[in-house]
Amino acid sequence: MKDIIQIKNISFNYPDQERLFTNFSMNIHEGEWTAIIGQNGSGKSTLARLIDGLIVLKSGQIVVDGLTVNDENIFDIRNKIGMVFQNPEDQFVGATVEDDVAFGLENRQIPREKMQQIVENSLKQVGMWDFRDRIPANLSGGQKQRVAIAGIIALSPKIIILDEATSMLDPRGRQEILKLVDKIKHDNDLTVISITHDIDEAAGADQVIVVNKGKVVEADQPDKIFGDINKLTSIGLSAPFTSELLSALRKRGVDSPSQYLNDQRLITWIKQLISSK
Amino acid sequence: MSNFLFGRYLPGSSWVHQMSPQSKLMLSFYFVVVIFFANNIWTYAALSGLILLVVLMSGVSIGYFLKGIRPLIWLIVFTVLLQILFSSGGHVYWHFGPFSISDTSLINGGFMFIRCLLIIMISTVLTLTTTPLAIADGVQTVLRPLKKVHFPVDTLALMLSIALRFVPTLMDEMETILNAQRSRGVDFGSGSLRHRISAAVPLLVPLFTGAINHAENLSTAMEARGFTDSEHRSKYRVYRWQRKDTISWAVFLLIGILVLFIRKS
Amino acid sequence: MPVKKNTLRLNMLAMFIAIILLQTSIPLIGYIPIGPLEITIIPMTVVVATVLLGTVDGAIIGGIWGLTTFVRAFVWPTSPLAAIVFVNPIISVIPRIMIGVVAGVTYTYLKKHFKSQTASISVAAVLGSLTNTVLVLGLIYLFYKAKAPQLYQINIKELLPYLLGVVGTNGIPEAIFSGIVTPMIGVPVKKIFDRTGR
Amino acid sequence: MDQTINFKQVTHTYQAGTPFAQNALSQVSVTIAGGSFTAIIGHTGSGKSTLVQHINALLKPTAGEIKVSGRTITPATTNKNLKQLRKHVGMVFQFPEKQLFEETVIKDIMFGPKNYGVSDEEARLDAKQAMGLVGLDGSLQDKSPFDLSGGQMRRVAIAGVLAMKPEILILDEPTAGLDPRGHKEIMDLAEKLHQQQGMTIILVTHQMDDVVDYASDVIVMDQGKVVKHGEPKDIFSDPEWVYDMHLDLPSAAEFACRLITAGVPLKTIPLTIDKLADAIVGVIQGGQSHE
Repeated sequence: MKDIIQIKNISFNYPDQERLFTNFSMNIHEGEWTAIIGQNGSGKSTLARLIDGLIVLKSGQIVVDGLTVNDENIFDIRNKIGMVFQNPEDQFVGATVEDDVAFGLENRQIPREKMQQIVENSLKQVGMWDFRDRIPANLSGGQKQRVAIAGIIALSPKIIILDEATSMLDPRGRQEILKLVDKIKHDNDLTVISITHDIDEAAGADQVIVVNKGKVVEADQPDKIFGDINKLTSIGLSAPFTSELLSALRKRGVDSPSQYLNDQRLITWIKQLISSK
Repeated sequence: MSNFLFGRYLPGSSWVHQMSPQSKLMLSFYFVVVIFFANNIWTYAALSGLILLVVLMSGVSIGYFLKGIRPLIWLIVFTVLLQILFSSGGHVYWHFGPFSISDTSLINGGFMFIRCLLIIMISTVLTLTTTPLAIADGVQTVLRPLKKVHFPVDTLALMLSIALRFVPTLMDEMETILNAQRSRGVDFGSGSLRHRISAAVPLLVPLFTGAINHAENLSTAMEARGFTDSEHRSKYRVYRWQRKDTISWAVFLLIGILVLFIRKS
Repeated sequence: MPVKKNTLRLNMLAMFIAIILLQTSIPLIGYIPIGPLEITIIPMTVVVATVLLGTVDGAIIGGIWGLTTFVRAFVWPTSPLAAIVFVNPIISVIPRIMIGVVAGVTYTYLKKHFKSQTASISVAAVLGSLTNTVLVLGLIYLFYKAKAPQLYQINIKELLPYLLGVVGTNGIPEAIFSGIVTPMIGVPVKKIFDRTGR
Repeated sequence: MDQTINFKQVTHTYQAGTPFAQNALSQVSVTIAGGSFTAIIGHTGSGKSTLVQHINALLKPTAGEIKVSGRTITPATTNKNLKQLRKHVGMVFQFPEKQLFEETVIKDIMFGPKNYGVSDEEARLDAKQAMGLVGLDGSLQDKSPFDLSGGQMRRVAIAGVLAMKPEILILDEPTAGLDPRGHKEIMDLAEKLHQQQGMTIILVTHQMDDVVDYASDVIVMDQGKVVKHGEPKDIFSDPEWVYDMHLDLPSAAEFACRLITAGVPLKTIPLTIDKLADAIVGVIQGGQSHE
């Protein structure tokens, strides 16, 4: 599989602060959903900003879809990447829903007639067309994140980065947004990078990268990572629900597998266990 | 608390609603200027007639206007009283120190009253039928010619639109901060003057730091969406000049000329 | 985060404009009424903006406050005084702009020569606040000394002592409180601001 | 003092008498027992926050009355003399770190006690004690709160409320935006305050797992009304109803429902992982004994 993003030996720190990344490397596969997890302060969000060229790298190299992140390529790279940030309030630039979706198009000097088509199409994809003349004050957090996603679809990127995009939403809103991004990923053949500490979300990813103190602790499929509860808690994360349940069963003398099972496989396993007894 | 000048817009599709914001803005300004030239009963009658027509065309009930004026009534009364007591000339009925009441001053007081009413009415029509955003866009259109002298009209417009967009956000935050500090025992609006002014600190520091965070995050989000500078962008929201604008201008100009003819010279 | 300076500046100005709009509309954070008078705390906002963003931007924020005052004098005056005085755009706008200019120049100078940021902000705030008062007073005197104002055909000359008295009695406590309270706001806020600039 | 909170026919209308009037609470009657750990749940806009803001009179009822710590709040209650009540009822808002403003951590924590007329030394002692409670290192006391990490700032804010020694503590989504470790620390703190200091805890939350892990009582709100009040097991016993309220089930209960749908014969719906594991083991062993 092609690596759409390659991060090679990067180092970075904010002025007057400890080194955040030292010789950090990782790759993101094209067309996959990659979850980057780690506790607050582990540098996850900085990573997203480095990839989009919003912060300048000190050393090392980041390549996005064949282009090296530097001043020259910055706009081409931002055309390829759409970012959804944590605080729904702080990415709503426009005065109304449709103005906000148009913001990125205006920056690229798209003619007005074409903009109107794109705005309508994007808002319909996220189910917010009926809300087009609402002001942000009258929208819920989840609705604002939908608008942010519409603003991204409007620019037809290849990669979507969710920078803790669901952490300020209630559980319902969180699920809805993830479902929406999943649909959009499939409809438009996108690569998704989700920076999160929601373990149950990460458990559904194709690839999981665990970051702690500026280092990649592990990069693998969820199956290989989420079985070990102790390792996850030792770096401030929690384990997925299914791993917790397996561990609780193990404590009760049930001979259970040590690898990670997702919901469906766990249900199948429990059914087998019962019928075999 | 959220019901102040920003909550005033009443959605609708009347003649006035449909006019372009730039002409509403310019006509309101023009109207205020014309009021300055009014100086007798006929000129005031003409202008009052015009404003009545505008109110009718706005589809907003007269009661709503009167409700809006109510909180200002003492101010108007005070201004009218000043006018009566301090204007000089004519037949003096009563005087005491610098104060006097004369026939001229009474008439002037009456005109004063109508004048205040007219100004409040026209500005109320403007804000009831035009969203703050549209007003900001109107300002941008009106200032457009200044682009020739490199005045950053588009930057100003974007700034204004972001400011308006964030007013409700900051207001919500302020309410939360207010409640949080109240819960910590701050008594706002009472106590000594020193106490009341110091009470601004636990409100304003969080309000400002919050605003700074918004500005920073918003900047990141804007650049991630390809923003570089405000002067090289296409525009999604455009208000076109319409026949309604042309007709309105014609009527206003006509009344303006009429006022110049019938005013007492 | 080192986002481009111009983007950050645009948004900082926008936020301060939003704050000014809030302060002119909500008494609790904008005006403190004391009897028939009121002390406005908006000059403090202008001074804080100046300390953070510099003299030019401080003047812009001041100017925006002035424009708001001017428009509101017609539409929704906060006091009878405003309805009479601030309908003159020169009186409503120029002194406000000058708050930023004077506070900015003072702060820039003091910052270079003195260590204490608290003191620098305090002096800048007192001078900024006084500038506002003195200029409003001076301009009222200048405009209304000779002729009646256009809008209200009143002989303001008679009113002059009253007007000057009101503005003066407001102005002195305003300046004193500005000097005390502005650093309490400005110092922590500047700290946060400097971090965003990195 | 008796910490029981009693709502009697409380109605609250925002912007009453204007075209924008909105009924946020309608005729709510509910009693929150003193010394309880009560969770208030309900979807966004159901009136949770409006309800709790009545407890320390930040909002006053449009009709009805609230009895708290021997005080009665009615529509006629004036803003005067509310200080004592607010001292009794500590309130931690969502993202409380946004309310910090002082030069140093210790000064910020002392702010509340000092507003209640406590002397400087005493306020300092209370503040230090509160820092210990929330697990903030003493060495942080002279730092600017703005130099701390997000999680630490939140604990400073909570310490600022605890320093006033409230008997009732209201927490409005205290863990929003925290990572799993931070989340657990804050919730454990709430439990500690409840158990060791006998504080009445009122938790407004969307996290159903926290409800079953920590709360003894649950109030469910919908459209400005209390629609259910009981122990967690009563609330979550009817999954259909929970979904109708636009709420979720605790993870264990949700998984149990899926097991039942898949044909695993669980008799009850367990609310915690341990209970679920017990139930599964029970089914396995039950199966064994029948064969």
